[in-house]
Amino acid sequence: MKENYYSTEQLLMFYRKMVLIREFEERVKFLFLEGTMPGTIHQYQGQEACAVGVCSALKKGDIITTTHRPHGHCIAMGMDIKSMMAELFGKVTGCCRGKGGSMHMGDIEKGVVPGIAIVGGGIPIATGIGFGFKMKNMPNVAVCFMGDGATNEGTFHESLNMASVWNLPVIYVVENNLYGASTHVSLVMKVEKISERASAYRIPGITIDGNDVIKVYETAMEAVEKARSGGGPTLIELLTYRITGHSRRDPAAYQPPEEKKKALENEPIKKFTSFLLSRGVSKEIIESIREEVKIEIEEAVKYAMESEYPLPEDTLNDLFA
Amino acid sequence: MKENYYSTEQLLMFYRKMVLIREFEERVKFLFLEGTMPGTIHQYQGQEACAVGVCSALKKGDIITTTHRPHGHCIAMGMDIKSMMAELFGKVTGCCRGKGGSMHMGDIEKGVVPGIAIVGGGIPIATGIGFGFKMKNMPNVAVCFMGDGATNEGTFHESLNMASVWNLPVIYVVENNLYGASTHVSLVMKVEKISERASAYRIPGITIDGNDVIKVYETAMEAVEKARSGGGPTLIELLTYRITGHSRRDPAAYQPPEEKKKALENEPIKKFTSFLLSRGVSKEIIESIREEVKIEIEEAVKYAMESEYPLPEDTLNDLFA
Amino acid sequence: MARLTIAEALREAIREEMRRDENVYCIGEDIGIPGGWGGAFTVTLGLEKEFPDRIINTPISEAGFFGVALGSSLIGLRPIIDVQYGDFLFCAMDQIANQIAKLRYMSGGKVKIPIVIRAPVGVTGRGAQHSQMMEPFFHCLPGIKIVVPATAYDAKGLLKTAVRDDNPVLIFEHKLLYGAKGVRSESGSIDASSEIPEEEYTIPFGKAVVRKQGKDITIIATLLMMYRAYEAAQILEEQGISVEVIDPRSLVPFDWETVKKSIAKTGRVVIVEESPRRGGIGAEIAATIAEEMLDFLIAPVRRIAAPDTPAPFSPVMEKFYVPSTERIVQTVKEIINISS
Amino acid sequence: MARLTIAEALREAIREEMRRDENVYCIGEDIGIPGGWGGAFTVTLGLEKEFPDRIINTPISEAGFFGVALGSSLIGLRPIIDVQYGDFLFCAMDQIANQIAKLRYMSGGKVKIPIVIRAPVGVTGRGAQHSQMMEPFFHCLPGIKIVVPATAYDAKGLLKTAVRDDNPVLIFEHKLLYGAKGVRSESGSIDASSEIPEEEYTIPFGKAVVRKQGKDITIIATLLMMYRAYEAAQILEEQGISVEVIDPRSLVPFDWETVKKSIAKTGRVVIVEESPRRGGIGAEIAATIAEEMLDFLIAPVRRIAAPDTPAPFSPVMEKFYVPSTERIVQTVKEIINISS
Ligand SMILES: Cc1ncc(C[n+]2csc(CCOP(=O)(O)OP(=O)(O)O)c2C)c(N)n1
Ligand SMILES: Cc1ncc(C[n+]2csc(CCOP(=O)(O)OP(=O)(O)O)c2C)c(N)n1
Ligand SMILES: [Mg+2]
Ligand SMILES: [Mg+2]
Repeated sequence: MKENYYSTEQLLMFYRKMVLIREFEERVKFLFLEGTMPGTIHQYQGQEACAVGVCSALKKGDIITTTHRPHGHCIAMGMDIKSMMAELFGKVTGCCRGKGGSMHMGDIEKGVVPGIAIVGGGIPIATGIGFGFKMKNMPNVAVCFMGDGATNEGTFHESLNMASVWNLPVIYVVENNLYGASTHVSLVMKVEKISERASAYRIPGITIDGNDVIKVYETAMEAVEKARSGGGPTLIELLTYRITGHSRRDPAAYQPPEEKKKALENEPIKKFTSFLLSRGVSKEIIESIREEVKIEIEEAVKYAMESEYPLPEDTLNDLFA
Repeated sequence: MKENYYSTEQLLMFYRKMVLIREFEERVKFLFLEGTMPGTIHQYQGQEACAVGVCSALKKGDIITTTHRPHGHCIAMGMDIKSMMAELFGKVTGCCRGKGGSMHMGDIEKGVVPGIAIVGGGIPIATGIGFGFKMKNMPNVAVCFMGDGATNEGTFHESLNMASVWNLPVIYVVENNLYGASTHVSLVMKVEKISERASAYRIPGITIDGNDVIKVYETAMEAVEKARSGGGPTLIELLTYRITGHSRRDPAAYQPPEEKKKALENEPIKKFTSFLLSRGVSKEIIESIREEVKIEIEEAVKYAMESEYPLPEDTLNDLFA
Repeated sequence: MARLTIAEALREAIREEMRRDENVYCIGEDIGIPGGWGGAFTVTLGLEKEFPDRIINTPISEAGFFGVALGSSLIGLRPIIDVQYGDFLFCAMDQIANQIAKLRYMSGGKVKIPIVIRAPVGVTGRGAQHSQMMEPFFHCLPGIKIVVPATAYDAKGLLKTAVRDDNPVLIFEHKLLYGAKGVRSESGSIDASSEIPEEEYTIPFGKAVVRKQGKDITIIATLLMMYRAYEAAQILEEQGISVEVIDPRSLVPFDWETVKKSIAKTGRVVIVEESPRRGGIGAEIAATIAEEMLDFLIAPVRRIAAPDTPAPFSPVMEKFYVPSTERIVQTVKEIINISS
Repeated sequence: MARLTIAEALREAIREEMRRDENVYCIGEDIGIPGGWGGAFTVTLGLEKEFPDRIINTPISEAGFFGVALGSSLIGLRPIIDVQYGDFLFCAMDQIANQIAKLRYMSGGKVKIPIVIRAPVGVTGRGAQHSQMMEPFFHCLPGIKIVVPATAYDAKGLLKTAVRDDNPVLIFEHKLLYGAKGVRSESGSIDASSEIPEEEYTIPFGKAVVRKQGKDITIIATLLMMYRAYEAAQILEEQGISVEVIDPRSLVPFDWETVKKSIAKTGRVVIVEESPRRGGIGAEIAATIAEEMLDFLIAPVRRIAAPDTPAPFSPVMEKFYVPSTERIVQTVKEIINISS
């Protein structure tokens, strides 16, 4: 960790984003459980360092694809949480005008392709964005977020192979949270590190602690710079943990208590808070950020709740350009 | 090569099968080009050592899947060439009663699943056969033949991963003939050896000369025995060459003359003939086998030509059991 | 007799068939993980305890495990494939449409493909990729039977028949009809539970059920739409319009006899479907009626369907998207008006 | 004016569009390999010489390269995807049906998906996995337009329109109509070539062509079936039956106006299709006519289609499978007989 190179400002920016994701998700969970919010949700608690570390390494014009679990990535890319919250409520002010919902959240203006909720479905798409950048000679990169489970889909294989053959500016980020839905990763693959799979395409594969936001940022930065300068794709595996259910009201009873406990000790915000304190950042500042964030979220909730629903007939719009 | 362990009889059996495939294919090509035979064809000339070497390592009850290029595998598994020829002519005496044609040739009684002409489509199916053998505690193995091109399909990845996780008795045989249709393998993957891909699933991967029938046989034998005794899957890459067009009347103008020439020098039957001669087998014996084979093929052609066509209304049969 | 939900009835059917025939097994994602949910809608919940080796949890590899099921069926196993949402059938589409549905035919009838595919459908608050009615995509595919059970009784009997059938059978189950419980319960659900007899039973394919007798008009509807049609029929009854409601229960094979008998009586027909109108199941039904029953019709055939768009997320739009009881009531009245 | 085959006309359209707009590119297997064939049916033959960086030869990874095309379209590229046989669309079905067709809608209209997919169809001596008519599988899918050019003139004009459309467009091309030459020529081919004007032209979607005027009966048919219908019409003409032949040219959007005008005149309609009858395009056409034109019909709507099986290989069975000119003639006569 080149932690000494970071200004307090930058560190607090990481912190703020991670907390924004966490608090957003906790608020959404509450709204969902109390029945105020429709639909289904897949949440990001515990993985905040992944989204924030990676997305902080990107520039305007870079584009990410996300999954059924998109909220964290959207926030990390700087999407407006008002429009996100409104989307979750199915309001016309939502980032997809209420057509998408939780799983399809995105905003291409902010570099986020609407969430692809078919596991593995986004991998070729991100590859194609990188392909486009290269064909158009644009100085941008594409980042493809996926889970451990997604690496067993055929699209993973096809995509990484093409990115390799065509030397595309794409970073494949695998957030290995140990589970695909209820299934532990050890039940569905034999490699020790998912990054080993990169060698089948002769691209570099790296595995790091995905709960260490600075480590994630630096690793992403390196891969991004490499890709941006024509060095081709990288596969980055981030070791992390989902400290909430897979979806909706899932109690995640398949996660052993010991494992959960350890994960909670190691969760990224707690970890980063200790680090900030050790760097001399005051508790007050940290607290104040949390408070600010909560206010911002309440505003988003208010905005969402007060927003209009689409008209029923809006169903018929937006199919064709 | 443990060539000294082989009886002349066994060696001549290899030879006979390879020549049977070669002559069958040459005859089919002629019939097709002169317009006597309908449909389209993908032929096996040049790859005979692969089918013969691998299939000779199998026992009754073992099952293979084949591809759009199935004739060689069918013959190597001992299918009746009369029923094969009849199938090519669309006759009711064909192995699929005229419903399948060249690309879907097979005979489950002989351990050949009807050819799967969707590239990569057979890989999960072979995996499932191995899965079934294991679930039913049967002492059999499944062999999945595929081309180099097929290893870029997502099904390759999904299948090898499952075979690894469940430790299935499946041998994945990649016949690397340097081309997928007109596309050279170097244009579509960066690995040097396709067998490198096995490591992404933690299964053994081997690359050998696929034009050396004895080497192929021995390698297959080892993998088969391992699988049969619970040792799990193996990926075998056989280096070979297609010395005919990809399909139909393809002149294969994309194959550089130098490459073709070298391949012809190295083709498996020529190679094995020299070996037989060096082992003291007489030219006469070799010639006589070739003659026998030709007679057998002419009988098959006669049988096929004299066989009845299905009734038009037979179209409506065989959909449901 | 016990009252079971569809999820429970399916589970019982699977359990009974697995006990009866050791070649039957289940394969899919998250179907038998201790502490998990028994698949996305609890159908296989707990079965791994009785059949530890025959409830197979797979990697997220749909094309792969559909192919595995197919391969295993070639040597006599009888897989029941579980896909978490019907929408994911597209990920395995080559295996289903090019392999499973065709292999027997291509072989000249020499292989058998005894495979059951279970897939949840229904427009239920999840947006475009988790809502599709998948029937139209398979209805036009020769080589596969299609079953659509709307009650727990039918679900059990039809699934048992499917498992015993030597051919591929696709069962579409509706998310709002499962009656899945606890953390997997579904908002907006409808009670589709039935009294399930103690004794074993199966239900043949191709036999429709007349859910309600009537004489003025025939409504054909499956799954959730059957309930809406039934509700509409009751409302209409009070207004003096006598509606016959037919639930085909299987789409392939299809019980034309029951449908024709009904139309011969009523002379009017409405097909209600949850999928987009263009190319839906209703098209085939309407077309066949137009071909074979023109002389009986006293009013044009009508289809009530979703619009030709994907499913939107927002509840407001979703409500507009899925045909409602009111829409059915209104359409029936229109038809009666123009034709009496 | 030059007389071009469909393969040549498509090639010209692609060349012109690639010259006009540098965002247009082609992607597929074996489409631009020196010494190769320009795709399975020569459509892109030689284009790699003029556009070395924009004719992209892919690995055999259909799901993958369809997704690549989609991704690239999100940043303004306009891919033309080549799939060697329509049957392989199933390998990319998730990318097509769940992603390409839905992404714009899901985004609330915020992204554009200008993608063209070109896919050969037709029952042509290759057996079940290389013969399917794929239209029914996509006709029921909202979010994608479908074009079916039967002549070189239409192929060129419709492809150019497709490339300029900001939405996904699927073009089904018939193997027996390409007029591919040399080693890629196809036995049983029909001449579908046209005089192609020097000047540029495009053809709007949703505009049918009346291939032959008539007053007794309307036949609707596309691709190869259009030629058979036309031939049947000529035979019938000689026997005193006046047949109107309509070629819709695009299925989505569909030119109901032309069809309705014709039926209003003839009162009789036959739909001919090469795909299996159940759930085919004909079902939707027949159903819509039954709903909206019942009063005009003086005979039941009839569909002539392939049976509900995969395509068999043997020429004898294949001939039985695909609707023939004779079958059309005979069916029309039956209809005329029962209704005059
Ligand atoms: C093709 C497909 N199969 C199955 C699912 C159902 N599903 C949704 S999320 C999920 C688990 C994904 O695991 P992983 O990729 O590790 O991502 P995570 O949920 O852990 O973020 C599954 C099986 C799906 N959405 N798409
Ligand atoms: C899914 C799919 N894509 C494309 C094709 C067309 N096709 C038939 S054979 C072939 C090349 C296959 O290459 P390889 O796997 O190396 O086998 P080989 O032909 O060399 O035996 C292609 C592209 C197909 N049949 N299936
Ligand atoms: Mg995971
Ligand atoms: Mg090859």
